[in-house]
Amino acid sequence: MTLSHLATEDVFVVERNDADFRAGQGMTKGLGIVFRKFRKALFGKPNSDRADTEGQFNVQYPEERLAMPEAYRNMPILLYDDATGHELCTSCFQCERICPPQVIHITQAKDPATGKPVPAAAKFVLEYDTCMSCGYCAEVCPFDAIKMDHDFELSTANHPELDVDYNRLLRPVSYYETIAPTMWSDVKEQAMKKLQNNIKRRPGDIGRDHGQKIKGGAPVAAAATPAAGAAPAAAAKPRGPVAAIGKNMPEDKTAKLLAIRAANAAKRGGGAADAAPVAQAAPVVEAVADAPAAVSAAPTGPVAAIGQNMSEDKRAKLEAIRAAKRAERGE
Amino acid sequence: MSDLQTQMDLEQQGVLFTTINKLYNWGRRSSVWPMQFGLACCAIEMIAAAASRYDISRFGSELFRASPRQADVMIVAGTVTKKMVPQVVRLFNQMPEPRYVISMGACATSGGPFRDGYNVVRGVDLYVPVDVYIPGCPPRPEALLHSLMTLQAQIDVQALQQVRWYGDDEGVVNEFPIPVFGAEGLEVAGIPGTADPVGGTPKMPPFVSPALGGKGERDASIKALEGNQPKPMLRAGTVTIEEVGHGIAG
Amino acid sequence: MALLARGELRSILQTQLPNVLDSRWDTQATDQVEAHGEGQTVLLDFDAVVKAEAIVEVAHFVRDTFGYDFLSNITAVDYLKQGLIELVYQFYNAAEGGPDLRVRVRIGRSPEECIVPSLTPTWPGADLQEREAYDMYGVVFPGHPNLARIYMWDEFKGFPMRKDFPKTGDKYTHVTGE
Amino acid sequence: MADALTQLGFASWLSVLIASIIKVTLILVGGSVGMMFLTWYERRSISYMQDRRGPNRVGPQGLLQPISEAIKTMTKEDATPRDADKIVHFLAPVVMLGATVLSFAVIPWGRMFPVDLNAAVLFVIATGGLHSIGMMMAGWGSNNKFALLGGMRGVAQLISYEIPQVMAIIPVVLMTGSMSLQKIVEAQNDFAGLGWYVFSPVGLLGFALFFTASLAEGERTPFDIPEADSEIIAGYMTEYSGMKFAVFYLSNYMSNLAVCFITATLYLGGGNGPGVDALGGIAGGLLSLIYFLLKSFALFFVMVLIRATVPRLRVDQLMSFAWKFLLPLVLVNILSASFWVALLRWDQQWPKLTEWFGAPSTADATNWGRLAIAIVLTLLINAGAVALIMRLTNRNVQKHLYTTDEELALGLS
Amino acid sequence: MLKTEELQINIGPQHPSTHGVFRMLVTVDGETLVDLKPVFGYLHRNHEQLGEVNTYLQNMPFTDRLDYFNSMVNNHAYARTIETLAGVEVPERAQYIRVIMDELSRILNHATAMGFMLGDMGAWQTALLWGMREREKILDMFEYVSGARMMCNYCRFGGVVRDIDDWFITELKKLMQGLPHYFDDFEGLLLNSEILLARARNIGVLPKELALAYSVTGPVLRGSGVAYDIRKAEPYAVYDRFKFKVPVGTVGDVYDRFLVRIAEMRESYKILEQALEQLPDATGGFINPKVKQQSLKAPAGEAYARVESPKGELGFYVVSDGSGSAYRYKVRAPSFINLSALADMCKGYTIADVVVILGSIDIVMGEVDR
Repeated sequence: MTLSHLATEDVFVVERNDADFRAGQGMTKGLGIVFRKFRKALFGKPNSDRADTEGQFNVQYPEERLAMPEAYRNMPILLYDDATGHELCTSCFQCERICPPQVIHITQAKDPATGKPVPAAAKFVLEYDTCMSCGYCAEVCPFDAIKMDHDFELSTANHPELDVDYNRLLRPVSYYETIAPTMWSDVKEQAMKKLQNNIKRRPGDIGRDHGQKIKGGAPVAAAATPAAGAAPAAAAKPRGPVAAIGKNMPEDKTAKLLAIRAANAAKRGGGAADAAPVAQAAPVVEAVADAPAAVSAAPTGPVAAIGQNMSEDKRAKLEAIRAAKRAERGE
Repeated sequence: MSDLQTQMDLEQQGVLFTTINKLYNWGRRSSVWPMQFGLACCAIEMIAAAASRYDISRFGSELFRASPRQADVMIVAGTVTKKMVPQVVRLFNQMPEPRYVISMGACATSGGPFRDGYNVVRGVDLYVPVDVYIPGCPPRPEALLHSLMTLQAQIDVQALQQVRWYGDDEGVVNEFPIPVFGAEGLEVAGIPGTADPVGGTPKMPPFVSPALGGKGERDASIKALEGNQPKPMLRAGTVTIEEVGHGIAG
Repeated sequence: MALLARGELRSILQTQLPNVLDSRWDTQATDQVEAHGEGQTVLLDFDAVVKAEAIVEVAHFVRDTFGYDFLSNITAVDYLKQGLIELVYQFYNAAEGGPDLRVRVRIGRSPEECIVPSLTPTWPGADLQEREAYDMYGVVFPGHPNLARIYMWDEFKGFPMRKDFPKTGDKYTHVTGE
Repeated sequence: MADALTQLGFASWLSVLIASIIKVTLILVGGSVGMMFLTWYERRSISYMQDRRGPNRVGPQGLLQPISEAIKTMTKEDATPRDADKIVHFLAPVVMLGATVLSFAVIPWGRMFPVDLNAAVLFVIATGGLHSIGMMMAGWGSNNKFALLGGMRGVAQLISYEIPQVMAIIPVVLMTGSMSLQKIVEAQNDFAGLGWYVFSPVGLLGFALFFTASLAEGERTPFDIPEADSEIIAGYMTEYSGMKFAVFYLSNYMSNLAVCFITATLYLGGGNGPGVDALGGIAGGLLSLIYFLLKSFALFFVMVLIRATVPRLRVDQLMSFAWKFLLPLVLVNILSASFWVALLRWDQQWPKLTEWFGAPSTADATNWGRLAIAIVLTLLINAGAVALIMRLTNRNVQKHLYTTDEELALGLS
Repeated sequence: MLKTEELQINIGPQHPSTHGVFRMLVTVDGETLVDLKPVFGYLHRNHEQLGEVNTYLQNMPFTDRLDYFNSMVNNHAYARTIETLAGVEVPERAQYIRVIMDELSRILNHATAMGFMLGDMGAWQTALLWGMREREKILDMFEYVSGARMMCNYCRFGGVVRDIDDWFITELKKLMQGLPHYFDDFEGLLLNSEILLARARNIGVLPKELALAYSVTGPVLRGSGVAYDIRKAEPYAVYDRFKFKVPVGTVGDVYDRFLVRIAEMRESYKILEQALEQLPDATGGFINPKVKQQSLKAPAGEAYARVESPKGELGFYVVSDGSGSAYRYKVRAPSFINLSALADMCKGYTIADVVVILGSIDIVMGEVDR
């Protein structure tokens, strides 16, 4: 066939070596290469450079982790301001519209007095189980309120838990700053300016009432009440070994089990018997002593990450158990 | 809470049971052999998890068995379509106990981005019970390793006296109904009409995860799949997105 | 053996094979767009629209006369408003390279009209694409060796890619056509 | 051992019984532990060939991995297909394992011989032949197309490769003059424990042929056709689960281990090596065991290396390789072995020659000349044969190349 | 007269070597294949229907999931189609970036595809894992620029979503230092291995004329001896500025396709070198700022644009009715159409060959079934 669109020098015929005499030399060469690779992987220096094609390439996951590039996108999260506790989201519905699989469901907050819409979201549900991690929501968000998280350790036995609500989506800005410093610094000023504008239009606690970060206008430290512990705890998720083995258990089971144990311990403790009701009653426990430390240690601290995937009441229970334990120790 | 209480009692029962349980659980958790069962995109990440960098073999799970008879875990890696789901259920039925299912990725968990399509099953848990769900599209290989660790942690808390496959068979389902192709969709034994119609939402709730105590029953608390609202026919022409952008109040 | 410009085939066919062109689209000028407004359907007329029964003849003609021997793509489009299904055949000239040559066939949507002769005997590569058009749009290709559903199962009724097929979430209704 | 027990005061029948039980236990435990180590060894080494680490989390360096697998498979549900032939399905793994364990009875561990059978070589081959029955039973009993295909492939392969395998041993038997593995090991103890058969041209070719044929017998790549998972799922094991599968797995690896042991014994001098005789006694015995295990595991490493490198052959290529390549070479090797024996042991063959040249022996340094003649002669024969047969094989390939186009044109039109 | 009985075997949809959920109804006489019927649809996830519901931009991440090895190439093809449709201009730097990503995709695709094929032959995944190693290194870089390993979602109409920076270029240069070693190792491992030759030579022969009639594209077509490469036949992006050759085979068997893929990897390497050399500075921008990505409306009309994906001709046929989403959205998937030649390629060979031939076509079910 004449190929007029191709010059002859643009084409070459692959060499098949049909006429070569074959006496196992090809196979022997292959064996030699495999043996060399074996030797290099076992005794040579491990892969450190992108140019390396030999040497151990393995990264032992739970103990060693690959560094994530800033742009890495796994699941969307929502940001709130550390200082004021105000959420950046204004429920502009941009992300809900652009989302290709339509997994974002926002309800706009309304001023209880006037009934007028307020630039804040009352409800924000994101179906993690369907999210395709395309990153469009973060891309279109004019307020930089929705960002893509780097945390991929989300496997769970509880399917409904993957419909994530506002309380579990919220992360402080400082958390996002640790995972994507340059990307945040590019937009920081503008985002914060917009946030200040929006705060002016938010009456009362609207816009910062999720996850009980703020109690009566109290400043940052209050953000450490147990229910809000979710976000800092996730931020504190150690990059090293998986912290608490309990985290890998079905969460409610862990919580219940711990509750029972705590109750039993309390019974045995005798004097601390009054701690048992605490375990059953599950009200939100006010600012726990060690929680602010968790916040300050957010990026690296070895905080128990048990609360990470839990819903609120479970977390509350857990706190109750902790309180019971402390009581047992006689603190 | 009763079973948890029993578990607590069991822990106090004595060294022998605890040791046997520990040994039994250790044996199973350390050699979870997956089935070589790739469906779509996630299967590639599953292979990547078995490849040099992530190397699932460190956990003793690199022996991907081609035959379901020898596999312990079915990693449903990818979109399950209506045409494929009978095979998935059949394969699962062929697996001997103890068996686990990891639903890898958005598609297997809920249909994922394709859930509004006419041929896509909205989650494999409508047909087989799932032990671990991994969100992500596709999840990173590390996420698969993490799910394996989650599964191992689930195995760790099991007790030989209580596992569903050695006990009395009361209420335990071993054979899951294999859906049948119909003119309008999939038909499932026990569900009246077309259980999973083409171009419609399924008429059955998902199975309860065995990790949460499910013995093969459907989750009665979920009446319909409420989260799965039909996707509106979105047209950029009718909604100008840029204009809406800046402001609710202004 | 030469490359044809866009729309050139139409005039060539008018002179050389006058009977093959679909008379319904004769009067319309090249490049005319029949748009029905926002969000509506569109029909395009860049290229030659030929009669369904003449498609094999035209395909052989472009192959033998101009060297368009590579049948790359067959697309079915459902124009619900006009009650038409259009098949777009794209040919390439493997020797010369260059852009494609499109030949169109327009047929009705009812089962009696939705029939186009198969190109599979000459271009076996059309096999799967014609089966896809049959499965998704209900176009019947006489002469195809194995015209069966390709994606959906055999028991299934209906053509899911047609515009009147219910989208997920809608109540399931029977579709016209079968 | 029985004698020692009798001396301790046991009745003779009792001492024989006790000795046998101890031996059987040792063999079973040694075989299973060896097999478990082997799986770990294979998985770790193949991992390093692929730049990864392999099982390293269960126990120190993952050494307990096989044990956890054993626990898991033992406690797994045992599924039998509904339409299977239950009895055959059940018996197949038993037959497989039984055959493998039997072969361990005669395999020497260094200088320790569980049983010194005077026809040990024959015994090993006979037990190896039983595998095909197990395979066919598994394939037939499972009532599964893939299992049946795997079983049939396996039987065809085993039967074909038994012939070159057996005939590759004949030179060794000829050179030793005995079928006892103990005698074969003793015969390789010259030159300070380095007089292994593999260093002679006859032994070298025999080693290569025997090892190749053994790869096929042990269903190792490139001959793992009966369980080719990319073609026929898991072959005859497709329908097996739980304990039965574990037994198949065990027997597979134990037979691989046996193959390595036997190859080491036949061609690599078993437990012989420098220093064994010098040490003597228990220390020498231990050293010989170490030598023996080192040789065997080095052989197994070669198996792993091959597995990591090459694709598998097709069934017809497998057959033609056995019949057209291995078999002629094996025959030639027997011929040169007989020359070798004739030259080195002419005192027994041709007394006249002994009168002229004196009585030779391989260990006798005065007979270097005769040894040299034997080496040169056999080397010439063997090398010539290899070259000729390779030339013929190559020509076959090229001839095939030029005919296929026409054949295909006919087939496709 | 002796008569053998034909046996029908069902390979798939769950089968280790069907590259996903593909089913083959195989009729064999002994081990020889008499007939093969491919069965599709086990991964039919309504890509085209969703493409008609989504807006143009929303559909971009869906194209990632077509051929999930080469999401970059899919993005490129789709973006090109919509750019043709809407008349969008693409800055030069973006064109170069796209070319770099395409060629990296080609390398990783061929490395893994041949690994899979050798895995089907029974080579215990060594070649595959070496290929996966290169793939991981390339994916790291994709992740750096796009944010995801596999589903990059990188192209936008009129450019790409994020510019490549110095880190990327340095790492790319490092990667390219290592690539020739990888090619050499890979060739040394198996190219002349006697067993591979026995398994690949004269197996699955697809003659030139038949290849054209079957509309196969990509390495399958070139392996059959037709030097047709879209990068040369209808140059897109900036491919006309690079010097590279089109490798073709002679016999059209599995071995030829194998060799063509290796040669293409080396050609891709050359293109990468030239692209890095010619890469314009960032002043021209990496995306056309005038384009309204989210509310892009294309004028009524149709467009078909194609690229040379590693598997063949990947084209998108889009009909627009003037609104913000496609009226008809059709994917011309290379591996789908290449598969139509499978039955003819396999007849007369054995079952063991079928899986190898299937591997040599290099299919991805996400693209076949869509």
